[in-house]
Amino acid sequence: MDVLLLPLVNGLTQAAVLFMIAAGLTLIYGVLGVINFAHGSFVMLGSYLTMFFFVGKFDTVLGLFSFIFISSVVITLLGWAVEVLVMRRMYKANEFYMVLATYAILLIIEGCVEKYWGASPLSLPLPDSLNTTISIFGISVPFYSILICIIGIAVMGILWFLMNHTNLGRIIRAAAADKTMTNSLGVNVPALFTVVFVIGIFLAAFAGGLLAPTVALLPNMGVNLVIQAFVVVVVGGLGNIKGALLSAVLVGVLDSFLGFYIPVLTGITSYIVMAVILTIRPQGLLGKVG
Amino acid sequence: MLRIEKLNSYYGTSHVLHNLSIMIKEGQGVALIGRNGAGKSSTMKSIMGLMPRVDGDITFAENPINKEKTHKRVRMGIGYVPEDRRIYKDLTVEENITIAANAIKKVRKPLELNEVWENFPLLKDLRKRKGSELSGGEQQILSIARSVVGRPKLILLDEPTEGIAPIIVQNLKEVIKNMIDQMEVAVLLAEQNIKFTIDLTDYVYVIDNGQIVYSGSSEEFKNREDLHHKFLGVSS
Amino acid sequence: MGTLQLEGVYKDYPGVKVLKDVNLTITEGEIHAIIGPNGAGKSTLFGVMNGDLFAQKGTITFEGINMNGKGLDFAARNGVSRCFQVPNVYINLTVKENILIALMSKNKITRNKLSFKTFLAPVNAYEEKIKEVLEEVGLSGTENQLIYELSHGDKKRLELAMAITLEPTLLLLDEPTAGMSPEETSEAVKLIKKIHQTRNLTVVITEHDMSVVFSLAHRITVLDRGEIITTDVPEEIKKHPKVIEIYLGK
Amino acid sequence: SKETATSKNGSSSSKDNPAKSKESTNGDTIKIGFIGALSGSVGAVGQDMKKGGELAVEMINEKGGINGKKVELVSKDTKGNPKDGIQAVRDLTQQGVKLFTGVVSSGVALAIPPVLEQENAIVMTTAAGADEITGKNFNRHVFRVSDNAYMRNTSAANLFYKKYPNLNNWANFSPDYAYGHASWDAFNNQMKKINPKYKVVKDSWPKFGATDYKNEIASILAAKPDAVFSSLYSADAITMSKQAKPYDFFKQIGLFVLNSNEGDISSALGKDMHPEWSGVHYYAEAYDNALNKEFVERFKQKFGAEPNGYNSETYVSIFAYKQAMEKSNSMDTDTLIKTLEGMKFDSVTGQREFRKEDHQAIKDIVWVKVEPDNSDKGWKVTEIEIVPGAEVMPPLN
Amino acid sequence: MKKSSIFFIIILLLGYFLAPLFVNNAFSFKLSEIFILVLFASSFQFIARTAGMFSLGHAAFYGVGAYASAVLVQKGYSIFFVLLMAGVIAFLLSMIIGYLSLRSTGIYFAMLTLSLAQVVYLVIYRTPALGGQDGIPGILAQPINLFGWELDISRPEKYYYVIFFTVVVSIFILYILTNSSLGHFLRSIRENSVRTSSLGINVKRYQILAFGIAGFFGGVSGALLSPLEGIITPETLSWTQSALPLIIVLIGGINSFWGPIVGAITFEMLYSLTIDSGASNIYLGIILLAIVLLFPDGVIGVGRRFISMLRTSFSKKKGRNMEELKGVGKHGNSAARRSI
Ligand SMILES: Nc1ncnc2c1ncn2[C@@H]1O[C@H](COP(=O)(O)OP(=O)(O)OP(=O)(O)O)[C@@H](O)[C@H]1O
Ligand SMILES: Nc1ncnc2c1ncn2[C@@H]1O[C@H](COP(=O)(O)OP(=O)(O)OP(=O)(O)O)[C@@H](O)[C@H]1O
Ligand SMILES: [Mg+2]
Ligand SMILES: [Mg+2]
Repeated sequence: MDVLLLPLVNGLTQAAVLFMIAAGLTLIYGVLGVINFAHGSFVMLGSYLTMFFFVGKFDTVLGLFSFIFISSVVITLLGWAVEVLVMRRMYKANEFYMVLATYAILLIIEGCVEKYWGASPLSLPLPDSLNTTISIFGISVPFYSILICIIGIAVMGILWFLMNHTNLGRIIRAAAADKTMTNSLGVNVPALFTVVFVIGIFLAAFAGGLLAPTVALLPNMGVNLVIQAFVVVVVGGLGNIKGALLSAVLVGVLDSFLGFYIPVLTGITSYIVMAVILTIRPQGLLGKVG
Repeated sequence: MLRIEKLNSYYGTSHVLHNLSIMIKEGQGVALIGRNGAGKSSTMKSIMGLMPRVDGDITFAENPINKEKTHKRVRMGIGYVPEDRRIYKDLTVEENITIAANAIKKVRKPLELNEVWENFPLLKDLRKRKGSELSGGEQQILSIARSVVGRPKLILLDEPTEGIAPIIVQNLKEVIKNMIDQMEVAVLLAEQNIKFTIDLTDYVYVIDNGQIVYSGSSEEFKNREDLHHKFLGVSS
Repeated sequence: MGTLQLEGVYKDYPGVKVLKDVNLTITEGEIHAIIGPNGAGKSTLFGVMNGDLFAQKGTITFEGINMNGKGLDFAARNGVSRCFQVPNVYINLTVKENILIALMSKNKITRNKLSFKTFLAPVNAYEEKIKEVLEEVGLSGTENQLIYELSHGDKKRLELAMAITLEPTLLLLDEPTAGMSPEETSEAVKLIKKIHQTRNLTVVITEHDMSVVFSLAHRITVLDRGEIITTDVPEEIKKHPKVIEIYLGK
Repeated sequence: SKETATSKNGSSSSKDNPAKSKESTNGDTIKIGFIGALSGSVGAVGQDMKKGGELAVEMINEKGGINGKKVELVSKDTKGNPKDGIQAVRDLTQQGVKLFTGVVSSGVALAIPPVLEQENAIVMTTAAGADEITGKNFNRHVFRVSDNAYMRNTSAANLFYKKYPNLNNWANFSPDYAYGHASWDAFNNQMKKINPKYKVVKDSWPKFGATDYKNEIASILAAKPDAVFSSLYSADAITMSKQAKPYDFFKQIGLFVLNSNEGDISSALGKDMHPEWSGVHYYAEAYDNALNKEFVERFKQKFGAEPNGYNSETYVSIFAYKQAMEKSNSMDTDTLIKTLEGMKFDSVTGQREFRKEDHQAIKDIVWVKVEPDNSDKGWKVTEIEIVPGAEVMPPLN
Repeated sequence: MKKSSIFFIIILLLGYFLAPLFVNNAFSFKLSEIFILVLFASSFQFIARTAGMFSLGHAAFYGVGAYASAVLVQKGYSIFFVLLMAGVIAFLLSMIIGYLSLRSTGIYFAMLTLSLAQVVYLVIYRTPALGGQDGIPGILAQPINLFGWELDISRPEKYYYVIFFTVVVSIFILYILTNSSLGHFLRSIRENSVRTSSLGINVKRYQILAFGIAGFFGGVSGALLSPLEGIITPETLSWTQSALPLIIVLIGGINSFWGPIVGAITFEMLYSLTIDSGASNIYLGIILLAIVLLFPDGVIGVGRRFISMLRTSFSKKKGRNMEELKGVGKHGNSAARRSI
């Protein structure tokens, strides 16, 4: 039993974080048409800022979550500045110029973090009350992992509601399909772009904050995460949030299982999953044709 | 209500509209007739603020709008039906319409959905269909419905009959007539199809090579076959 | 020879049945028009005829060759050329370069003169031919123009020129005069007639402009909601009560 | 304005200006090149190493330099890439540098020998641990002043068998890459040799740079080992420790051995630090000799912190060069290589010797026991063990 | 090509040919590296510019070429045979990756190539026979025999000529291919693949072929690398390495055949200038951002604008020319967008 359940829970925890990162990515791509390579560096910043605000100050659960939230807000402001100063000038350009622009932003953010906090790994301790396991079907699972899963599900729920049952959501979907026309129907598209970018960055920073107590912080920690998130986004179908969820779970759980049983596949699994799915369905699981 | 004076528009280096002046009164149907590439669509894009570069004055309801962003112009009451229709392929017919309604909701009260179905009965049955599942004619009608829902004071209609079956064209004509007469919407109608246009409008501008080469009442233009021939190449 | 045969063709999109049991024979040398209301499935039928779309059921054969779902390129290599509803040309190239690509492709298909010259300096090698083709469709003198400088009608001509460069036996024209001024329309009709005659082609068109249809077509097929209502000569179609009801009006 | 620009250049430090540097070589400066990752993922290690070098040069110059010549440390960043490492060596040799120290990554250490040969230069690596450097890929232009994977992990087996003879069921928890495998092989082979009851109950190879170790942690716990051997490195060790904590991993196993923790991991974890035995190049309090006292004192003075093993090894390497140059009274590369081969020299960790055949330094291996405590730091060293290098030298082939 | 530019190219080549006689070893090593980058970036540009296929996995071919050459050189084969074989191996690999990736287009294609390249990377990374993470050290090219004249190419100043010759020949071939009928077909596919396919061209076959050719020359460039550096590590295949040709080509100017050359030189210069600053990533980031935002046609675009500015300031019709100049910039931008 536990051999099955353990990788499953681990996979789901990974999936929850991946989903939060991938959802922002896919949203930004869908509407702005930007492949945001810098997304990972906002995740990384989320971790660092949470550490910066939190360490040794308010060693409580409430303290941790408030600072995760505060850092996310601060980073969201930075994201807003990036959108207004850089991204906004790029929307008309070819998507590969944008890949390069966001890559440049990644280099700058990473470089600055390395300058300020140094290149060596740092760590943010988890409050003791969270640092336990709980027993599910007789196996012990870290409580914090469960918490991340729950938060992931909550984020999913909020996003789903936002996209399908609010005006903003409908307009976001419309703008994703045709910017000029949406503009001609009276929607302030540049402002919408900013909103979408900022939502995506908030999700990334928030994921980073959540992740911070469980890993060593490194200036380049975002890069691997963002590549994984890309895999998720592409497998799910670019611009499709539901697809991102599906594929985050698929990639997270498969990676965890295969890594557990066939260790040689750890780290390759997600790429193989991606290659297989895209060769069968070039537009991704839930992507639209063409 | 809409007054364009000495409008010059450019695509990059190419200068496509030259000193164009047009006027539309409230609730009036005005035709913009011209052959392919004459500059009809460019005129409409200039009014909407969708051209790369525009010089000249455009006033709408006494407000200069040539520095306004596109969405601001829409919120002031200009609706636009582009020539390539541009309906949302992934959204249903109903969603296509609600988006347009919501976009201007804060400024004016849009039409209710059932009012839309009343005016465009064809769409009622297609309500849940996705845009991609509509034929060209259906898309055209949806596109018009979508711009009407926000109760604009002026609608720019770019070649609505292109690629539409004769029987639907009839239908379309009634829809547009209804808009002008009942809903008191002013319409600027870009067309090549003179017959279709003349009946719907009471004033005509003829555009050629980016310049207005003739203007006059529709009645008068209807009988000036020499002009038809000269500017549109109609030989009959 | 030159005959296109459709038997029991069904084509669905997810949730929509577009073509239902279509049986149709296009005979060699005729100009065959397909008309019908918007959404009847005309463009879809075209897609099926030249192998661009895959019909779930039925057979599509051209000169005995199975075409179903084989792709546009396969059809083109076997003598079926197509013009699209919206003129489909290389919008960032010049007129000359557009034709050049078609000529190179033709050369490739017939495998004639695969010489070093055509490989290394294609533009020079085809100079003459380009002139000829442009003259045939009435675009002489536009060689070096960019596509956006062309009028809509000229774009359609250019597309037609590219299609006939391949020397097809069957030509599919989807709404050849859509968006044209009356003047351009009448010229286009003349051009299609001329090409049909000089090149000895089979032609299939769809069109909403009935004057065009009636002045060009030898036979007309009426399509409604994916089903064939009737196939007949123009005089009969004009009188056909069902056709008047669903399509022609008045 | 052109002139002011040039004069500005001229007055800037000579390492930026090859023209000026060449001049000074002909004069009376000995240039020692420091190459190492100064930025990027192992940048912190390189920075630490460089500090040791700077201090050594400063101290030598205070006492009149080497053979009456001043010493200068010129440094170049390799970012840990072989490509940049080669370029760094080429650039510096062009400036007249023949003696190099530093080198963080084994990749760079293995990449540069051909260039050293061509340019007739020497490198003394101070942290790269791959056995091949002084083994399979031996090159006479390369010396290693620090220990290697074989020595470090063989010593671990000897030491922990002796200290904890009752802990027989071991688990391995090492990253799946060359250094991880070399470490485990050395430890595992030695244990098999000396402990008849030794058993491996779990063999885990997480991916290098992984961010999730929970599956491995749980399965190691399920195997109920007495002790765990790990060669996880830097960030990986930190991540693993954090994820192991909720499982009470370190309480459930009797002994956790981490073969390379120069204090960096403990410091990063702070209050979260777990009990472990860490393998280090050097530990300041482990030695009570005059050289070490001087080093610790001066280092604290200059950098305001206690020196670690990365600081010490580069420091030692510069003094080794000094001794070789003074002994042979020569600057000739060939002579220096011959002098260094078999040379015995005193260092902060007592006497070392470059083995003639493979240029590997025979030096002590230091193990420290780290335990959490309530201080601000969050941990302290409670035990120190020193294994003499001569006992664990790799066989010559 | 104009006579004057042919003349210019010959002078330039002569200069490069004689360079090692005048500069120090470190510099000729740097030049060698630049040459390799030029070929790497050109092979990428061949598919990016001509065929509109933006691969984000180009390092796979570079790396596989490098590994192939490392293994073959150590087996004692002569360098030119090794280069050819490495190219062929990379060609075959890229045909496979191309076949799989070309089912999709645009950014999906880019992501597929990226992930397949990651698979290749991880496979090499975990193959002990190829040295695993440490790679293969000690790669020294065998001496070559030119008409009885023995040349020891194990030293970089000599090996420079192997690189020089290979890169010049390869670029010449790429130039011819770009302007041949193959190049025309590829451009037409990029412009409008539906149209091309309805002209009877099997679009996918051509794309795979183009991808294979790019893979071949990417492999050759990688194969040149390993004997130069003497070691090859899996990092050669990492995704940052795949971003490199994109960066170089955009720095140089994507629309020009000379873009990769100018780009590689500029990039290497920037890299060398900033590496010891401890903040090279920040500088590189800022420069990239500046290029993307302000000079979308890269260094070549800047040069052209500068030249046309000089020209206009010498001509008499000043008022009108300013207008034109703005147009040039704008047109340039849109051309850049279009041609991708
Ligand atoms: N994106 C563009 N870039 C450059 N020139 C353009 C562009 N779009 C249109 N033009 C040119 O501007 C002129 C006016 O075009 P416009 O589309 O306004 O004409 P139109 O009257 O609407 O024609 P149609 O009946 O074909 O729709 C034409 O000469 C056309 O070639
Ligand atoms: N990709 C698609 N997915 C789903 N339904 C489609 C798709 N393409 C077309 N359809 C549907 O198939 C039907 C036939 O479309 P088609 O374009 O063939 O009509 P048409 O006769 O050419 O119309 P028009 O005269 O307006 O061009 C329409 O109802 C349309 O909604
Ligand atoms: Mg138009
Ligand atoms: Mg159609």
